[in-house]
Formats: sequence, C-alpha cells, structure tokens
Amino acid sequence: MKQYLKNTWDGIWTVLIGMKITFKHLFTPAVTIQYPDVKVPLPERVRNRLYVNIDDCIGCDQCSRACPVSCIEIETTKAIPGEDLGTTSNGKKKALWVTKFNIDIAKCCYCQLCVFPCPTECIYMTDVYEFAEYERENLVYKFSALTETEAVEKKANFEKFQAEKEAQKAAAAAKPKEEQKPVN
Amino acid sequence: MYQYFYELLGSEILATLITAAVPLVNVLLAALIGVYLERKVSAHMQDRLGPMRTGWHGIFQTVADFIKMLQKEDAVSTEVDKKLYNLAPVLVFTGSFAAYAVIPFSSKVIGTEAEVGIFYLLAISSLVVAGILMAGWSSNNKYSLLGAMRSASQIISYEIPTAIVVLSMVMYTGTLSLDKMSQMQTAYFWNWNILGGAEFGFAKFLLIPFMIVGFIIIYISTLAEVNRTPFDIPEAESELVAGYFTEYCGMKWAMFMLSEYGNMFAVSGLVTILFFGGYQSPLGYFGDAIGVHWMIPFEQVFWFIAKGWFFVFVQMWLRWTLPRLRVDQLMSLCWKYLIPYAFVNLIIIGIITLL
Amino acid sequence: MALKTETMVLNMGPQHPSTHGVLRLELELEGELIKKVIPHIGYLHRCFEKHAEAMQYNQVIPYTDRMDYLASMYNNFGYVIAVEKLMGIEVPERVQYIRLIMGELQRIASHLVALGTYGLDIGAFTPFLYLFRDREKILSLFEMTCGARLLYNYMWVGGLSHDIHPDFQRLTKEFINYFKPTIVELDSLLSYNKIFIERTANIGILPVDTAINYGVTGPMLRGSGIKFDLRRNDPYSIYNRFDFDIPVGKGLVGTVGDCWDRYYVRVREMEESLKILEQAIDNIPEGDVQSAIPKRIKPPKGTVYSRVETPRGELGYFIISDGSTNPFRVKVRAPSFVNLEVLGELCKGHLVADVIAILGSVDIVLGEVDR
Amino acid sequence: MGLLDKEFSDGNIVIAKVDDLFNWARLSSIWQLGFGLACCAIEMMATSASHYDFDRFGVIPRNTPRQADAIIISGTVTLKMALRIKRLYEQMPDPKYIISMGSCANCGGPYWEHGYHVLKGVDRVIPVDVYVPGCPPRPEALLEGLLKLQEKIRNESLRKKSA
Repeated sequence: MKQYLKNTWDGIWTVLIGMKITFKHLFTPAVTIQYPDVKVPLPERVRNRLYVNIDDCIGCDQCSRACPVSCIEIETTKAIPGEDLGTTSNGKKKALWVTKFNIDIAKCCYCQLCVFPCPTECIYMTDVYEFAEYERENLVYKFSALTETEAVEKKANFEKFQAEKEAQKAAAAAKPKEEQKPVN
Repeated sequence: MYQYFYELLGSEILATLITAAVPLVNVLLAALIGVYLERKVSAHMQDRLGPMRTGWHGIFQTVADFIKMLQKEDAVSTEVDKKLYNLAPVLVFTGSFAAYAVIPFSSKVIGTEAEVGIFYLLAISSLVVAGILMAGWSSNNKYSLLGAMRSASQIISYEIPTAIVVLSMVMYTGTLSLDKMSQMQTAYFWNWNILGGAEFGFAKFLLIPFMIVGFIIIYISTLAEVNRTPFDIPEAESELVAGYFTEYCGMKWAMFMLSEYGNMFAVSGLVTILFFGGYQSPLGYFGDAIGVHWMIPFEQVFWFIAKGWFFVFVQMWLRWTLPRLRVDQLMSLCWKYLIPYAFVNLIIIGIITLL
Repeated sequence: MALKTETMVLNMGPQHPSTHGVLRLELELEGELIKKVIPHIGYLHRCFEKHAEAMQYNQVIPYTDRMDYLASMYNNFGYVIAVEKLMGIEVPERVQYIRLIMGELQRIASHLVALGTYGLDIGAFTPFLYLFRDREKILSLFEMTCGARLLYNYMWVGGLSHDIHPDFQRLTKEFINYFKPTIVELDSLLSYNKIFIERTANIGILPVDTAINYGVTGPMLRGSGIKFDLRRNDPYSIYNRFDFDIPVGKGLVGTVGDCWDRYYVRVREMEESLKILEQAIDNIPEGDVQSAIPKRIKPPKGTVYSRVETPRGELGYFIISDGSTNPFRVKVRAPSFVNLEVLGELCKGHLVADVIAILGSVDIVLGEVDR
Repeated sequence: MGLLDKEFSDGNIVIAKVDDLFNWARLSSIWQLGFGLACCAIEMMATSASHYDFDRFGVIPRNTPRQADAIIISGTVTLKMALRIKRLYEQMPDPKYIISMGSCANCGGPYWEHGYHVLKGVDRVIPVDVYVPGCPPRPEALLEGLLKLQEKIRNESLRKKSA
C-alpha cells in the first residue's frame, strides 16, 4: 500500500518536474540559426569544397596520389622547348602543361590529405559549401586553364616534338660520326 | 441553435445545415490551428523556432500541408481490404465530429440541447475505436494491426475511469445535460466545480481536493482516449512506425489527423465543462456590466474556446515532455491506479453530495 | 479444445525509426511477446578491411572515421596508436594531451547522441534536441580545430593534422562550465522520470556472466556492475596520469545490469570525462604537434594488436605489416558488433516495445557493426 | 504524379495561378521520410535539431513512406540496401522527390573504387532531384540542397509539356 501511494506520488511529481523544465525552455530564446537569411562565419580551417589555383600548379600529381578515393584526375603534357610556362608564386619553374585537372567533388571525402603534399600550396579547401546541383555531371570540377582544343594542340605539339626528336635520333643513329648536338 | 436559425431563416434545411456547419468549421479550425500550435509549441520548448517560412512565423504552414495532401496520389496497396480501408477514416472522423453536436460553446451556440448530452458524448466517441480497428485490420500491415489492437484495448479500458469520474460529476450536479452543467457553474471562477461548485457551504471546501483528484483522473484518461503521449501507443513512432495509419496517405490520412485534433479539442471541452465552468467567464461578463446583453453569448464562446485551447496546450506540453508508456504499463496504470482512485473518489463525492 | 495459434514474424527494419540505422531485426512474436530475435546485418557493409589493404597507412585514417561515425576521433586514436606501436614512434607530450582531450570531448559527444536517441526510442523527443544542441557546441570545437564537423581525419600517425586553435582552451573551459547544468537537467527531465524508469528499469537485464561470455565491453559491461575500463585496466596514451572514476551499474532503480543502468552509466561517464577534461585542459605542454610524423610510413614486418576504450567499448586494431607502405591486413574488433550479439539473449520474454528500449541501450552504430 | 498533374494540355491564367498555389504548398511542406543510412544521417539529424531546425522549412520526418514527400538518401547505399531503397521509393505516393545527400549517395563516395559491395550512386536505382555534395555535407549544405529542390518544385507545372 505504501509502495502504491509512493508510485502514484512519484508519477505525478516527476511529470511536474519535467513540465517545469520544458515550460522554462518555452521562454528561453531559440538557438536556431536561420540559415538562408543568417549565415554564421565559418572557422578559418574549415574543410569544404576543394579549390585548385591552377596558375600555381606544376602538375606534379602528388595530390592525386595522396587522395585515398582517387577523385583527382590529372593529365599533363611536357612543354616543348621555347614555350615559357612561367613560374609559380613561390618561385618554382613550371615544366608541364596541365591538360586535365578534374576533381570529382561528388567522390571527394574531404579528408584534406591532398592539401599537405602540394609543393606549391595550390590545392586547398575553401569555405564554400553551397554547391548542390541538379545534375551529377556538374559536380566534376575542371580546373585546367587550357581549353579542350588547346589541350589537344599541346599534346599534338609534344607528340610532334617527340616525333621530331625520334627522327633526329634516328638520323643521328644513321650518321653516327656526326657531331652530336645535345637534344633539347 | 437550430431553433434560433429556424426562426431567423424560416427554412428547415438551411437551419439544419448551419447548425451542422458550425461544429464542422470548428473541427477543421481545430485541426488547422492545432497542428500549427503543436509544431510551434514543440519547437519553442525545444529551443527551436518551428515553421518560419510560410507567412509570418509560418502561420500558413498547415494550410500548405493541407493543400499538399489534397494533391497527393492516393497510393493504395493491392492487398488491402478496399471497403474497410476506405470506410475507416470516414468513421473515425464521424466519431470525432459527431461529438461536437452536444458541446455547448455558449448558452446559445450548441448543436443540440440533448438532455443526455454527456452520455451521448461518451458513446459517440467510442465510434473512433471501430474506425481504428478497421483501419488497422484492412491495411494488411502487421504494424497497423498491432497498433489497432493496442488502440482498441487502450481506448476501451480508459473509457472506464472517464465514465466513473463523469458519473461522480453527474451525481454531484444531478444532470446529464452539458448545457445545464455549464449553467450551474455561474460566472466567477469560485463557482466552478473544481473549486467545489456554486453552492457555498462547508461541503464546498470539503469537495475541493476530491474534485482535483477527479480532474486529474479524467484528464489522464481522456489523454489516453485521444492517443496522445504518454499514451500514444497505437501510433508509437519509434516502435510501430506509424501504428494504425501506416498505410494511409494523402487525404485519408489527413482525416485521421483531423479527427485526432478534433478529438483533442472535444475532450478538452469536456474537461472544461465538467470542472472549469464550461463557457462561463471566470470574472463576470463585460456585457452584463455595461448592459449589452447580446454580447454575452459571444463572450461565452470566447471563454469556452480559450479554456479548451488551454487544455489542448497542456496536452501538447505533456506530449513534448514525457516519454511513452509501454502497452502493459498503460493497462496497469488504468486498472490498478486510475480505476481504484476513481471509485474511491466517486464514493466520497457521493457521500459529500448527500450530506 | 485448444485454439490453433501461430507465431507472427515481424520484420523490423532496415527502414525503421529506431533501429539506429539500417539494422534489420526479425522478431518472432506471440501476441506482442518476443519469442526470438534474429538480427540481420550487412546493410551498411562498406568493406573497411578490404579498403585498408588497398590504401597506404595514412590513407586508412579517413576510412576509420567512417566506421564508428559517432566517435570518429576515437577510431582515429585507436588506429594511430596501433601503427605507432608497430613502428615504435614516441609521440610528443603535447600531442598526447590534445589527443586525450579530443578523445574525451568525442566521448561526451557520442554519449549525447546515444542518450538522446535513447530518449527518442522511449518516446521523449525533447531531451534528444536538448542534447543535440549541446553536441553542436562540441562539434564547433572540433570544427575550429580541424575544419570538419563529423569525420575529422585529425589524428595522424605520429602527430596531428593541425595544432589546436589559440581559442580552443578558453572555449573548452567555457563548454565544461556550460555543460554541467545540462546533465542535472537531463537527470530531472529524463533519467528520474517515473515513466522512463518504468520503461527501462528491470528490462533487458544482462547478468555478469553472460556479459563476460559474450565478450561485451564498454558501458554495457560496466552497466552489469564490472569495473572494467581500458583507460584504467590497460592504460594507453597518458590516461594513467588522470584521476577519474569508472561508473558502474548499481541497480539504483531496478536490477543491476538493466537498461536504466546502462543508460545511467553513460550519463555518469560524461561527468567523468568532464573531470578528465578539467585536469587536462590547463596542462597542455608546449611543443610541435607534427615533429614526430614520419616522412614515409613504412612499418617493419610484424603484427600488432592495440586496443582503446571508445564510447562503445573495446575497439581493437590488429594490423599485419609485410614491410610495404600498405598494410597487409587490418582486422577490427568492433565493440558494437560484439555488443549486438547479446541482443537475442536480452530480448527473450519481453514485449515489442522493450526490444526498442534494449536495442537503444546497447547503443550500436551500424557503420561499426557492418564495417 | 499528383492528382492533377499533366492533365491539361493548354495553359491559361487559372491554371497558372493554381500552379503557383499547388507548387507553393508542395514546396513549403516537404515531409521527409525519416530514414538514415550512415554518417550523413547524423548530420541530417543535426539538421533537424535545434541549431538548424528543418521544421522551419516545413520539413518533418514521417516514418512511413506513405506519408512522405521526399526521401533524403543519407549515406552509403550498399547493394543489399539498394533494393530496399527502391521499394521504399515505390511506396511513396506522387509527387515525390529525392535528395541525394553526401558523396556516398552521389556516386559511391570513398567506396566507389574498391567497394565491391557499394552502389555507385543512388541514381542508378531511383531518379535523384538534387545532389548535395559533402562528406558529410554541413547542415547548411543540406538546407541549401533543400532550397534548390524548392526552386525546382516552384517551376513545375500542371500543364503537359508540348512534345
């Protein structure tokens, strides 16, 4: 009987305590951030969409190798002599045309492993997170500064150059006693 | 109300229609406002904001929900028992709508001044059980079936404490008419039944604690009858997915929702009438004071609706505070706690009334 | 004349609100009484161990994040400790301290989700949101430090990806002070609520010997009354320097080893974590967090087993190295997986609603169960 | 599709206005199927929690597909789960929308290369409306995906598209 009354009392009392707490919260201001109208500034280290500053990229492929999910696709073509690609902002000389630098953001796992090995610090994570798309193809980001035709042209150039070199080599092999010019 | 409109319009059909339309509008409004209020109350209790982007503070949210549900496809599984499946939401809605026939919103606005109003109210609200059972059975879904079975046992069990408390109040007031009960608790809050009724004397003060106990019992058991947390076992979201309406979509589901919110207001109204003076104002009538007597019914409507919504708010408040009981605990709460207390209370109130 | 009756087979999940992800339970019911529970797993099998074979040692770390996604920091922690043990790397003091602080913050965050969803399973929606509100504060600390909210890839072999933010210590202390009242509030809102007690006390009692036979660890084992915590019993990192209690189930409102005890052990563990944080946060020594990171991670041939106490129990990594840059084999002893096995034992003779309560108190993370 | 969709072949002012009303209703009450798969589900829960509050947009989780309008695929879809997802999708009444949340749902994510057991993108089994990138996406990113979806719904019409 005593237990019976205690149960009744406990039931009512704990419910009232709970109600007191929720009632208190009814009048505490909400913590909600009203997203599209209010955007909180993100911390500086925030990891969102990858960005490649292609001007600084030397096409060393390190980020692609560091990526655990292989979402970075890089194709490069050697520059032929006479083409000046300029230098990166930290003074490295560029020697490769980056004909293709695609990041499939849909595959990316935002682990930041690609950022650290980059010798020119040209690949980094930005604070852009609003990039939802209707089509998945749009999530493949193409960073290469060269257009398709330019890329084809550079490739062709290099192949031509290669072929010439081969031809020269062949010629040199045919005429072995000729004075040997350093190739390139 | 019928008489009033009949005299006004002279047409039986029109008068009937209007008399029926008033509760219907009330049910619809109760659902619309109820859902919105539910979302807002829950949101603010949880340090959130709730709907914000449809109109000012999301005030049209339920309107949007409603229009959306109107245009949803009526997806019906091929395995359902078509007749029962389609009939169930109608029946549930009828049960909750018909209850409004006897609820006095004021001394003038009342569907029918039935002498056995409270008896009718208890009887008609049991219709919901049939609808729920039909819904659960015909859906051909095990979760629905479990929900329906739980619901049937729950609602039928909780009718008993409700009925006992109602009985004690009937004994005390000596009438079955809801309108008369309201009239007896004349204006000013110290005349309400919760504070011992309008008769001033020793018995009044003796009654107060037992009235409070009665109020708590009937509030808990009506809460269970309308399937609200902590008694929302038939639709227990974390166990039974959505209970008996798991397979319903679009407007058919909306009818269940309508009836739930309609019922919420109806049982709040019942509690108000039994214990909190029905449509009577707590502080006297403004119309009386300035001598404009036609204003009084409007004031009464205001007070009734305000009191009703207050109890609906408390239902929500409880819902967002408490966890859910288990099905056997629900039964033991009813049979082991509420019914004994209700009986003891009945006897004591009876004795005090006789004194 | 006896009526012919049949048992009902109820399929719960993979899409069910309270199976904590995509667990599928096959329940054999008699009315609402459970006769048998058969968990089906594999709906989130992501082949972590296969991936680990194809990756370099440091590339595995993002995948460990995704195993127990509620306690990513701790999964990183376990993995890097294992690799460091394999390579014999001594990490700087500062790194040890920061790892420990992150680990304990993560423990609180993980328990917040566990307790919140447990309340949700029982039917209380509001505590869930209160706890998530506070978890958000921890996540912002993590985000400030390493830039990610959920999957951090923060601990590296031999060091950390970033040093802590200059504000980190101040904000953590603020958080500790802010968080203490929340536990009190949770106690009065949920833990000692009569309905909650009714739902969880004396439900799913796990006796000590069953727990040990099944190899259950973590709060589940401690809920049964055994004081076993790897932080104390097999100290790793620098846990032996700190003073903290190991809460065990005492059967305050029911029997020792019931759901309420398991729940309450988690609540108390958050308090203990706060205690550790308070001791550690002011004593972070100066130093470089990346000084011990090896240029190339190429462990010698050999095997290693290393275990840590994650919020869910003993997480063990067994690594076989063949001397190359990729691990030859990584086997994970996942606490959730082992704890889940005992479910069938716990559910016998209970009702459908109790299965939810029991499953919630086991606190599984499907990413870890299926790996 | 819904009740009246694609019933009309020529437009007029009435249909245009009804279009607007219906689209408004649809976009402001997208009820989501409460359904979590993996890591992203935690961020989805965080989005419905107090700080970001999905309810502001009228999004509430419904546990049964019959009452849901949108399904957020939040996490890795394994081949075993793909069948279930397809079935859930089929159980939802029209009009229904899909948000693919996170890398795993978009295209297999970190598991696309070696994951013998992972579906490489949920769009191989069900038509996706919006892809939200991230691993996992921030709650704001998911909200932005939702806004994109609302934008898409706003441009729907009851009219048949002329061939």
